[in-house]
Amino acid sequence: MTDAPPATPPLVALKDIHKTFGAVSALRGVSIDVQPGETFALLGDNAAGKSTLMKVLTGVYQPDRGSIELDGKRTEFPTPSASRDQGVEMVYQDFALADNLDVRTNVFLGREPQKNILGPFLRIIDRKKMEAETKRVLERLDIPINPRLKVKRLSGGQRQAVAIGRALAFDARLIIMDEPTANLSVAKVDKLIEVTQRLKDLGIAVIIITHRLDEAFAVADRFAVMRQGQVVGRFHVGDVTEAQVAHLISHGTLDDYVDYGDGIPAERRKIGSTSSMDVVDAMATRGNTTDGSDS
Amino acid sequence: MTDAPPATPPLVALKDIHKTFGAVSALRGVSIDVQPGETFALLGDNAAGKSTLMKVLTGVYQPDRGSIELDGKRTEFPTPSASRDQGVEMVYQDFALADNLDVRTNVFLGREPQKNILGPFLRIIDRKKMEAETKRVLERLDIPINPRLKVKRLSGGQRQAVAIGRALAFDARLIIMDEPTANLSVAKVDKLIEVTQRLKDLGIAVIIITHRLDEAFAVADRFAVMRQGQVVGRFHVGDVTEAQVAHLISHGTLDDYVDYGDGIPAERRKIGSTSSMDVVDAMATRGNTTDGSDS
Amino acid sequence: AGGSNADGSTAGTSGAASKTYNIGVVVLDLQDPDLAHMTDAMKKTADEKGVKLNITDSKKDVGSELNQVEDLLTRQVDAVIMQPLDGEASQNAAKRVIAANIPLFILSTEFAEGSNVGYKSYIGVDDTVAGEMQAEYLNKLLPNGGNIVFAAGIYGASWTDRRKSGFDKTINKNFKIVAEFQAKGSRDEAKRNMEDTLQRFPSGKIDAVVANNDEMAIGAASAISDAGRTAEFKAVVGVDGTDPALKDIKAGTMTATVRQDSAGQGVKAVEVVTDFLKGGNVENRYTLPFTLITKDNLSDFLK
Amino acid sequence: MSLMTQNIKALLGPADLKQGSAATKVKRFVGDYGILIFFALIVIFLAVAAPNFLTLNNLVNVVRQSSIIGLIALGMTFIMITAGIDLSVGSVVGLAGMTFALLAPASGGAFWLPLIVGLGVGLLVGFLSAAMVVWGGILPFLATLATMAIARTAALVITDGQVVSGLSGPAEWLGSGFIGPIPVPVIIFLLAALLCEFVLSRTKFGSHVYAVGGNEESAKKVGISTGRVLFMVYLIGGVTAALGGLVLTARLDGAAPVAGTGYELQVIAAVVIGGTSLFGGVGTIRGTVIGVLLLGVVMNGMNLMGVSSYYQQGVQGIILVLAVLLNRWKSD
Amino acid sequence: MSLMTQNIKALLGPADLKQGSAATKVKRFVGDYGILIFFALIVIFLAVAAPNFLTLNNLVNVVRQSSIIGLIALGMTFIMITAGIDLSVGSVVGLAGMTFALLAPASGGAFWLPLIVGLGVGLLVGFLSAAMVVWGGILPFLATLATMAIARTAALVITDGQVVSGLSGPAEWLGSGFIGPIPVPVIIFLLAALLCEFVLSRTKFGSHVYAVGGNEESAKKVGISTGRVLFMVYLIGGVTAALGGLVLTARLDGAAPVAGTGYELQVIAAVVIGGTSLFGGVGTIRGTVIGVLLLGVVMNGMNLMGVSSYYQQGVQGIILVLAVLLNRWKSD
Ligand SMILES: Nc1ncnc2c1ncn2[C@@H]1O[C@H](COP(=O)(O)OP(=O)(O)OP(=O)(O)O)[C@@H](O)[C@H]1O
Ligand SMILES: Nc1ncnc2c1ncn2[C@@H]1O[C@H](COP(=O)(O)OP(=O)(O)OP(=O)(O)O)[C@@H](O)[C@H]1O
Ligand SMILES: [Mg+2]
Ligand SMILES: [Mg+2]
Repeated sequence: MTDAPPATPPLVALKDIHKTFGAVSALRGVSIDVQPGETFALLGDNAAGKSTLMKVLTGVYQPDRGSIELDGKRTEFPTPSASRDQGVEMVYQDFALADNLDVRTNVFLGREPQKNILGPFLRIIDRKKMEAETKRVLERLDIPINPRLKVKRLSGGQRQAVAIGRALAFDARLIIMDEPTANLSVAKVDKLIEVTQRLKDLGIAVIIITHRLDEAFAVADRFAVMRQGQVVGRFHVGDVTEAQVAHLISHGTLDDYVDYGDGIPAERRKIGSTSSMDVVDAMATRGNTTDGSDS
Repeated sequence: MTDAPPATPPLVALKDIHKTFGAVSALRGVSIDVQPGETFALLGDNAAGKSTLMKVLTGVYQPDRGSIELDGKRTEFPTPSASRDQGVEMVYQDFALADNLDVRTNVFLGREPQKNILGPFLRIIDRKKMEAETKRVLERLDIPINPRLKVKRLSGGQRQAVAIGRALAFDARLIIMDEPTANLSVAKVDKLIEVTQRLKDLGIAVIIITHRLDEAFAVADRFAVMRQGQVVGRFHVGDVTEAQVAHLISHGTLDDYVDYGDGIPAERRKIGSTSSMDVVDAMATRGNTTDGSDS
Repeated sequence: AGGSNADGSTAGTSGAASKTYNIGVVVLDLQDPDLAHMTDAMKKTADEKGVKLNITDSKKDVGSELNQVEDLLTRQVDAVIMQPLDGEASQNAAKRVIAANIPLFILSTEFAEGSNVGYKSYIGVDDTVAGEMQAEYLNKLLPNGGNIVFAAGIYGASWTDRRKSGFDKTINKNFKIVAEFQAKGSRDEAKRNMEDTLQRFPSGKIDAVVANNDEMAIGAASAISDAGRTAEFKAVVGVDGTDPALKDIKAGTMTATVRQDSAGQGVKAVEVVTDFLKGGNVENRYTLPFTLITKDNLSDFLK
Repeated sequence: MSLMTQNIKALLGPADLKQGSAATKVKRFVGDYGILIFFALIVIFLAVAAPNFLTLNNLVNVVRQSSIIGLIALGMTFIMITAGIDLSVGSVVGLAGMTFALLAPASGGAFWLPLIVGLGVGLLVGFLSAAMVVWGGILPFLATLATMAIARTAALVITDGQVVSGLSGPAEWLGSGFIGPIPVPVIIFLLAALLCEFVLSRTKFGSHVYAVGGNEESAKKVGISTGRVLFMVYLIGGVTAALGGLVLTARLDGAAPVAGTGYELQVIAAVVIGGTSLFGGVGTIRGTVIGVLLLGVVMNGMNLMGVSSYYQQGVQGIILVLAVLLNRWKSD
Repeated sequence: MSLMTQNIKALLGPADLKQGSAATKVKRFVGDYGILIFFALIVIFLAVAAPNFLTLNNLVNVVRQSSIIGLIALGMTFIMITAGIDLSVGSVVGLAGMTFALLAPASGGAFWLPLIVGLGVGLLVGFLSAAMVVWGGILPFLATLATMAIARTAALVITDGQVVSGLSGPAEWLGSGFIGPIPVPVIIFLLAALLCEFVLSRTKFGSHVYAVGGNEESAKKVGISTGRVLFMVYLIGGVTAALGGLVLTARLDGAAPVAGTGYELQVIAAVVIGGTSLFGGVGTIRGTVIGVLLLGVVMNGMNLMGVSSYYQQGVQGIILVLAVLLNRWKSD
């Protein structure tokens, strides 16, 4: 559970981050670091604080306490633009798309390529280039979409692809993907895994948040497991099994983990037992206590 | 690829549904039927038309052509309320939550339980009951959330849980779930699979849309595969392998399917090949042609 | 009025009978009851005279006034009767008419002193006089002066400015304006402001209300009588002489108003313009008198 | 009775998670009660600075003056929570008041008839707006801009621009009467406010109003008949505006066809100060009541202090900003 | 030059997928060009029904009349696309025009100075609004309601409610002059419209305006400085309103402190008719120009046909509804 201190400073390090929303403590002293070119998986149960932590890193939220270091130097990201300027791209869980705009405009939002007209002082948006680049990025993700379609017209997977395409379209040092495969079909997931592996070859660091452990194990060098706003485990990918990680995600500790040797997590064993069936039973017996008619 | 005609009329049958949005033909003659109490998986690539088909069934969209039958009788769902009144509940891919309202209100939206005050003519919303029921449903899904929290404050998985909870909180004959596990963590997915199995025992039919074939194979009795607005295959769950289905989803036909005998779909074999790596290569060599600076 | 009718009929026989004259009219606010009254009278006279009126409304906006004038010019009317919104700001619109070589007549509101707009004649009253008459009425009624609440119309609008300045010039030094509010000519706003003002000044601290028009006087009077303080006020005086105001004078909640014969002005204007178009001579000025109405002469005006 | 206590509890603040640090608590308190605190501060200031402000007489006076804008604001709150707007309220005041004034003297003592017809006029205009919004799919801003124009035209044409004066006694009572020490307009306003608060916060329909404003598409998907909800809110808006018009007419003992001109802006301002969002989904009747009273108190205070009319608009603007700055905390 | 042709192409319709059935094509065509078609129908109707409508003189007249509302509407379009609104434009017209009129005679021939100061006043008010919206987090409706009150108060206080008259020759030229056969206000309006169209549809800033209006949070997340964008649009709104005020003053050869009262509603109506949404994210300058001309032509046509002013408002309301019904197709 301990890492050897790395020789070079980490690309990015979050130190003792705290963040509270009203009565909810979303982050309670979280530290992680990502090495240059590394693929890092951030795992954890729902509401563990994963998205919140990443939004601290991209300047969407300001931490209540704790610091951010970039290349070993302390820095601050007061706005998303500050973070993006430092080469941090993020695929947000809610996609962060502008529904009223078309695909190409969304991909290049905030980074529109420009061309000169009447000399270098009058510059206009280069829509042709935006269109061509958008097409290219999406086709290579194997999800071709007409770049002129309004985003609100797209299917769930297509929207996700646009969000991913946006992060890939620029020269980043670190790409953060928050559940990027949630709405993608099998073949698309594989393609994204390929792309992620290739990013590593290019020396671009990746943080991926996912609930699919197979995906995490397929791409990550290291990972951290969060639970209730804290990190409960840090591993190199070879050091643990999927089953152990699954146990850790749900229970926050490996102390009570029982290894059946077949790699099936303890949770899955429970399927078919009656532990949590009562909700449905209740549905069957509730009858008409709930008034279902419209006003 | 053919089903034997069932003895009882199907619970619901969609016949030759067409739906066009502007220039996009989302559905081009789709027919499916679901038997009472059956769990039916709707599979298909991104943008295949799955969500659109289900929205036709819940009255969100009106089909351009084709018909809907309920218990063998032709019917129409001009509005979602008409469909919901017939016992059709749906978990929408975008959750269909009202961000400004709290969890309990969202769960009971449109079906608020009421209690009498000053006789039966003056009825007010029974918030206590809403709260208690909400708590119960969510706890049994193993995702406890404070019922008074505004939905906009929730994490991705919590939002999804609220959407699922809403569909489960009422007496339905058919529950449609559009990628309900997209944002759920491992243990929660298992719990939902359990719940789905239990629904079957209670005789409640389920249509589940998912990109996770293991989930589909774990719960479904039958499934259909869609591609580009058409059904390209209908199967009982024992008749095909996951690998074959994955191939069908991506290619629309099994004619060119090669069985390696190990159940790994042909797609996955390609991982590591260079087929679609150029997007990332392009990223590496693009240099500064794209202006990344802010205005 | 009978005389001019006879004039009209003789002109009608002099050969130009085939031509129906089109007269453009720009009124400053047709939603004002008093002006609505005036235009009704104008229409009736026009029917009698066999001329056609095109009445437009500048909606209390100088920009819109200019637009209306331009549109009238496009319609190639034979003459324009204009009730300027403002003695200064409306001059450009008036000059537009002159430049188009169309005879211009000014109704009810005069241009600022010293301006030279080449109109054919002015038909109307001098609003300054209305203010003066209000002041004279008070001077006579309360020689020892008293405290006045002043309900102003719309600051910057010429009817307000002129009535107010006439009053200020004439009122004697014993009087003091202890409160002034802008009620925009509306009964509603005047009542609200007066209610507050009554709270501010307990019994005995105010003696009179002077309003720039009757609607505001009525609103103030209504606030006073609601508060049961009618007896304290020796004078509540407005301008216009509208029917509701006369009723209030009868009821004793108002004491006086200065009647400007709006309908009479409108009728006169149509008569003058018709005369002119038919080749008659017109004077440069037709000033109609104001009349002070109090309980004493009320019966002459009540219908 | 228990309803009353519950409403009072609701007035004291929304039930929410009450844990958290002391600082959080203070912040949440100011957020929840910001506008109330601000209102209290203004009242305290005026009590000191404005002579006669804190007399029973004047306080009754302020509430009576506010009751007309207040009545209109009640319906506007419903409409704005659905992310709509109603620009026609001012002209409904004019038209309904006009109808009332025309019928009242004729009907002698039975002033119920003109009252019902007046309210019916409001319903009719509300129906027109609703039809355009729901069936025509026209944006509320434009639909009600159109009904505003149409209602005003109707009022002008009916009376040819003339003022209608002289109501009968009972009709006048509506504007100037008292029940005990409380003026009738105030009683009408308070009863209407209580009813609206009840409907909005306690009933199914109220809950649907918020849902439609929060996310109309989601509301539709869960089976709420959004069209019906929208229809209802514009009808409510029409009726409350008409009621405001009747009270105004009764108060002034007459109706001008232009009565109510520009009220829409005052009403919207009061509603927004009370915490209702122009983008829908958020707002309460109790907030609106405070917003209305706040504007009323400020106007009254300035008059009592003898602030020149020139400056009054400017002062009002500044107060507005301050009020809203406090409300802003809430949305965090 | 190539810019011009591109703009003309843009005016002819948005580039979009052009496949689909014939019926779809017709529907899309009406959707894209609905307001244009409607405008054309009205013009044809008036050409037949209204005497003198189709004279060169009158057409020039209509455009000149529309140019002031038009100028203000340009800036309002930017603001409304960001989901904002600016209620202060009317009082900016008054205040800027007043400043211009006060300085113009004194500066003799050099009318650049008063011009610049006048525009500066607009900038200042825009800055105030922007500061409240961006730094204060106040809703645009309320922030600009406040600046509206403040600017109007300033105009009244500066001149003590008096009208300022008598501009110098060159200043007057701004309102009444011609360049060739075209009135100066028209030229100013057209140039400003072209510039705004260019900025909104071709530049990075323009693209960000749409993004902020479509989804402010997303825009922030991709690193757009939404505060800067909002600041800019309110400054633009202030300048165009001030420009409108200068032209109005020059046209009238004088300025009243109450000039421009109520313009905000006309301007917003024109912008919305032109297809801009009150909820932001949608709108074009070319649409606004058509909306402005449509309103102008309707008013002019009714005057030429001698429609009674009582009915004009009503007719306008109905036209509005019809125009918007056509626009609605678009949003499907
Ligand atoms: N803006 C916010 N306001 C209030 N609470 C918030 C906010 N954002 C997150 N939270 C709370 O913080 C906690 C962590 O949320 P977060 O979105 O980081 O979870 P997560 O690990 O990404 O979960 P998931 O896998 O479900 O997306 C949750 O309890 C959530 O309700
Ligand atoms: N409202 C709409 N307007 C225009 N096009 C639409 C609309 N809804 C869906 N489409 C188009 O219809 C096609 C099918 O979309 P749909 O959402 O049904 O796909 P899906 O099978 O659910 O995909 P995913 O798995 O990515 O969610 C897509 O090409 C999409 O762009
Ligand atoms: Mg998350
Ligand atoms: Mg889908």
